[in-house]
Amino acid sequence: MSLQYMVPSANFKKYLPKDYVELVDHGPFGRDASEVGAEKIGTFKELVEEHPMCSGCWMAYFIKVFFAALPNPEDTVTIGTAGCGRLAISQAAVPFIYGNYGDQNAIASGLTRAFRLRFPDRNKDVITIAGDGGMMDIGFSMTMHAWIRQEKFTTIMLDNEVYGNTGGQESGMSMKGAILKMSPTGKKFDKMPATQLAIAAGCVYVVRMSPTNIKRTAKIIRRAIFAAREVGPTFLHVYTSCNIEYSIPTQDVFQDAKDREKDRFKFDEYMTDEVAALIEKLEPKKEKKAAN
Amino acid sequence: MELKRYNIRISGLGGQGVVTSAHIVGGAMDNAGQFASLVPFFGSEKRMAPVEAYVRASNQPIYEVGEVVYPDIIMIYHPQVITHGKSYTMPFYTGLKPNGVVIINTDVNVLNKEDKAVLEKLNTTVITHDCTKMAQDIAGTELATNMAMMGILLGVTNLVSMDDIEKAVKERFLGKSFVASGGTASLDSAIEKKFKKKEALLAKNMEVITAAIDLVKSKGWAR
Amino acid sequence: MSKKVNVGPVGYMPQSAPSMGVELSPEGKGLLYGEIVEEEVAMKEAAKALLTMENPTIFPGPQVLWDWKDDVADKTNAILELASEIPNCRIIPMPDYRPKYPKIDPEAEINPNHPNLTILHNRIKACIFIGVHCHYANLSLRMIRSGADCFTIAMCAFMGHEEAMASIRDVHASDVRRFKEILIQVRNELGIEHTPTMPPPNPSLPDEKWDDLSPADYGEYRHLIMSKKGEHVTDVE
Amino acid sequence: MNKELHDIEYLLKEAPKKKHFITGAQAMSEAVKRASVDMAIAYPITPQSEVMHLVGDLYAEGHVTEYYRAEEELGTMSAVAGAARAGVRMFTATSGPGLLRGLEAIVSWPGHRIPAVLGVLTRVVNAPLSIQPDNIEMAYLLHCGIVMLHAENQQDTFDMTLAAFAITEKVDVYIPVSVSTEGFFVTHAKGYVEMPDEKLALTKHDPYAAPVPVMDNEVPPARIQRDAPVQKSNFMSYLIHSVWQQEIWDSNRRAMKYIYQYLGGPIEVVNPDADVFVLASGCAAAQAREAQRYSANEGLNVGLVKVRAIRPFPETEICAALKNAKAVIIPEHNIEGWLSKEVRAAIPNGGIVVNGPRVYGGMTLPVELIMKEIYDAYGMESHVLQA
Repeated sequence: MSLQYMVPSANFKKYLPKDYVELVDHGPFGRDASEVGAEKIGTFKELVEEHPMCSGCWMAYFIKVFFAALPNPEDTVTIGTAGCGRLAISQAAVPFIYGNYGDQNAIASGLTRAFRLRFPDRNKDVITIAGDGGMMDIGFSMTMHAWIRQEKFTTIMLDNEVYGNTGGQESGMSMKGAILKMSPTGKKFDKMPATQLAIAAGCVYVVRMSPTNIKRTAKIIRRAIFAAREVGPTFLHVYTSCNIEYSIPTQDVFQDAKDREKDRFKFDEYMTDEVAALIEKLEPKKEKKAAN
Repeated sequence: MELKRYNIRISGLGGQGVVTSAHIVGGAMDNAGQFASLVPFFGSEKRMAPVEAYVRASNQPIYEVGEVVYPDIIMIYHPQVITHGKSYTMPFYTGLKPNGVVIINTDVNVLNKEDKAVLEKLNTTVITHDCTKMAQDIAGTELATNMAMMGILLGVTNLVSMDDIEKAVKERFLGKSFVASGGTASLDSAIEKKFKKKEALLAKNMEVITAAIDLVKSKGWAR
Repeated sequence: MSKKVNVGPVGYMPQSAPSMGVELSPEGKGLLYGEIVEEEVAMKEAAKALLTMENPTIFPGPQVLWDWKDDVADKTNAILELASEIPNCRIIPMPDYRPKYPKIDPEAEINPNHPNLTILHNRIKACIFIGVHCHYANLSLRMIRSGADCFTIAMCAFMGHEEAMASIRDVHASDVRRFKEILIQVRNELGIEHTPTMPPPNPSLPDEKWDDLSPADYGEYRHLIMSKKGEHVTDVE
Repeated sequence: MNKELHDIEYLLKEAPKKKHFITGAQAMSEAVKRASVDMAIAYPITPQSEVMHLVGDLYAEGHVTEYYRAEEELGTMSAVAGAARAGVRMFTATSGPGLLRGLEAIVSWPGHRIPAVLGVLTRVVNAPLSIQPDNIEMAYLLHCGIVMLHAENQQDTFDMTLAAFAITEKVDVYIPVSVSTEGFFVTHAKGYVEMPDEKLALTKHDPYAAPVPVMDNEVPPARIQRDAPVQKSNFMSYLIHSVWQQEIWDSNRRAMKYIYQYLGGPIEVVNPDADVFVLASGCAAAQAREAQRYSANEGLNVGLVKVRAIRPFPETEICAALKNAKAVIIPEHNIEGWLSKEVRAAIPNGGIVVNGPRVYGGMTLPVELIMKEIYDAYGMESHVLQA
């Protein structure tokens, strides 16, 4: 009963900062998505609140939605790597592993197998959530091989098309022609086809999206997690712009995300038949939490 | 107890059973309650390619590991090791210690003037005998050459009894786990096919070994 | 007696106690100033520090703050009993180990990434670490010795801590109670009058009213948490 | 698999044992077989070391619960770190270039408080590529905080590997332990190993007896980041990374008492009253042992110091052992002489250290080379060894 590790000991409840008490009393732990789902953000104690990311950051927004969408936050471990995302992810009330550069999917492979070994009858959700550099450049072989090995966890790539945290260098996911640090005359080759690679490597559920629609975004995240529990590796390729390196005025960040949704981040959902059947089973009506 | 130690280097060609005979020497020492350590050669194992194996035999536990760089005894299973330089160690007597023994499978003179001078200076006992012929004569196959060579070695060192040797030969051919290279393992099975029955193989091998030991006795080569 | 490990501040770059030759005490023994002593000796000196130094504080860690194991209830009872016997005692928890943005409230918690924020802000001169995982306890104890003049006491469920001025190992609820008894005895010897009093609750901000909270409460940031289809908010920052 | 579980002291000391004639690689995997290992992750470095495919066989037989072949060593070592954080007992082994490829992950294990056992079967790492034995790779591990044991022979390999599992999980240690031995000379050669029956095994890993919270969502706090990205800020002290590093080396130091308890101490001294010593670790210690015996036969007062633990480095013990030495000969299987440097820096009279003999690039270390240094130390004329 892992929720227990979230419950303050009776004697010390009054000595804990309110913050921690509220996480259980008003937070999403042990509660149903209908009460504390992503669409209800603002009405319950969130897993991540204050964070050191830039003002108006679309990635920070997505990370808030991501944590609100978790079906089982008390049994979830997130794994990230160097990059902007971890600044907010590390502030969440969910265990977070910050390993070495780009090693998130290798760590997750070990972690997932160890969980399945230790807790064969329980769902422990492992989610890697890292940037385009960590997933597709430095961590590429570990990302791909975890998929090829059919490791059952969810991979989320926060694609801002640039190395944001290190100051705006070209990444494999930058657009061809983009003028960035380390591509002073424009990037010479195309953006890597991440979702195609994922499908080729055997991911059973792959979505490319710009997360403009909270409800849909939350649903996709949950589908990816459920499919990883039962079927195989899942991958979400999410547009999370860098308003600093791409000089997007804060007020235009949302519009930019919508524009991307019309071109290179057009919503695209791929699933195997097995996943389709699973989703059919889990979502008989509108967005209903799976029985654990 | 006085320390007795023979560090032996065996040079031969792939297919001559160099590694197999090293294993049997080791096994015989073990059976005699003595000590031996083997270092299998780690490299290409092809027919007629150079092969080297190293055996240390002693009446006390052996600590050192690795190739035998400074041998007391050098065994040359094929004259081409010397005449054609088919050896990992060139010249063949490299590292030989003073008062050592060199056993060469040949009945012709394969040593040149310089070789002889070096060996003389080291006070080396050089034993030459055509073991291939001996193998053919007794076992009917040159594949038993290694048994003849080993017989000479065991006769010269005189560290084990016939029973110990026979047991070791049995273990090698009838099983009990050992690590063999792919090459030697397939060679063993080739010999087995030739003899059809393992028992026959064993008997013939033992005959060759006995003959070789008798030869050592008759020639007074024993140390 | 020699003091290998003494109250700080020892300065910019502390030398670790183990590197100064301090070793963990064997079972049944304690550590006092880095020397292996009878547990009672260490407990007495620790009690004296808690009774005579300013702002004695107990820092309970995650292992006693949450109800994850059967023995937590008894242990927390014992800790509160102990706290009630220390005049002017406070309880400031160490609820987690991550570096916490933007900054901790030093009156509400202590964080291993910068423990001296809490020690110095509250002028704590004697403290107990209990229920903190050993790795983080060691980091905190050493940083406190580096930058503050605080007598540190480790009550450890495992092998104790070289870095603390007083270290008790294999601590169960019964050991906390034994320490309490020794503390009362020392208090009486020192002639300090005291009626058991519970430390004040956590002074962190009052509860938010979750029942009537709505996105409107988020003001100009509301679009970031609640976007509606077709909505495009321009009047921000 | 149903096994009779015992603590490490029983397994190493009291349990009835049988003698086996096995290779060093087999010795390591036989230790894994008796260590109740939950999971092992492999990457092929065969033929240099067949340890990880032997461990694969253990998995097939049920001695190890989970096992897979990873993409390469960085993936292997990272996954080991992931699994260990989830609270399982981990093992992997590698060699030379594999070790260096995984090094980024390996050197972060101590800081991440990863209790795992790493077999290091040494081989050449310098270009050009070679599969020959050479232990220069151990020099790359010296400064990362990992506990380093160095096995002389097959028996050491077995004992140290088994003990490593106990040491790495001690609450006051909880950093990885590496067991190194020379590739080929030990891994491929057979030696006698006394082992308890394979029905006996080490008590299971208790992930909650740990100095850090295991990341399994069963233990508070929820907001864990065992491996905080630390930088100076108003919410992190300047000191945090420094004291963290200190904690790793303190943990390394604390391993020493267990090395005494389980392995008889970090060094072994033969003939402590000698005036000339041969000091060595790994299979060079076997050659040194032989040289000591030859010397004794020749009436020379030569001693042996075998170093079992490279980290924590037994500085005090070595100083004491060499207190009255006139010369210390340090044979090594690498060109740099990392052990010589360590010893020279540790003892007050570093000048008595004889540099070498050293062999590298796969060459054998003949006892005769050590003997030559011994004769030199006594000012004796040595037999000229022919080339």
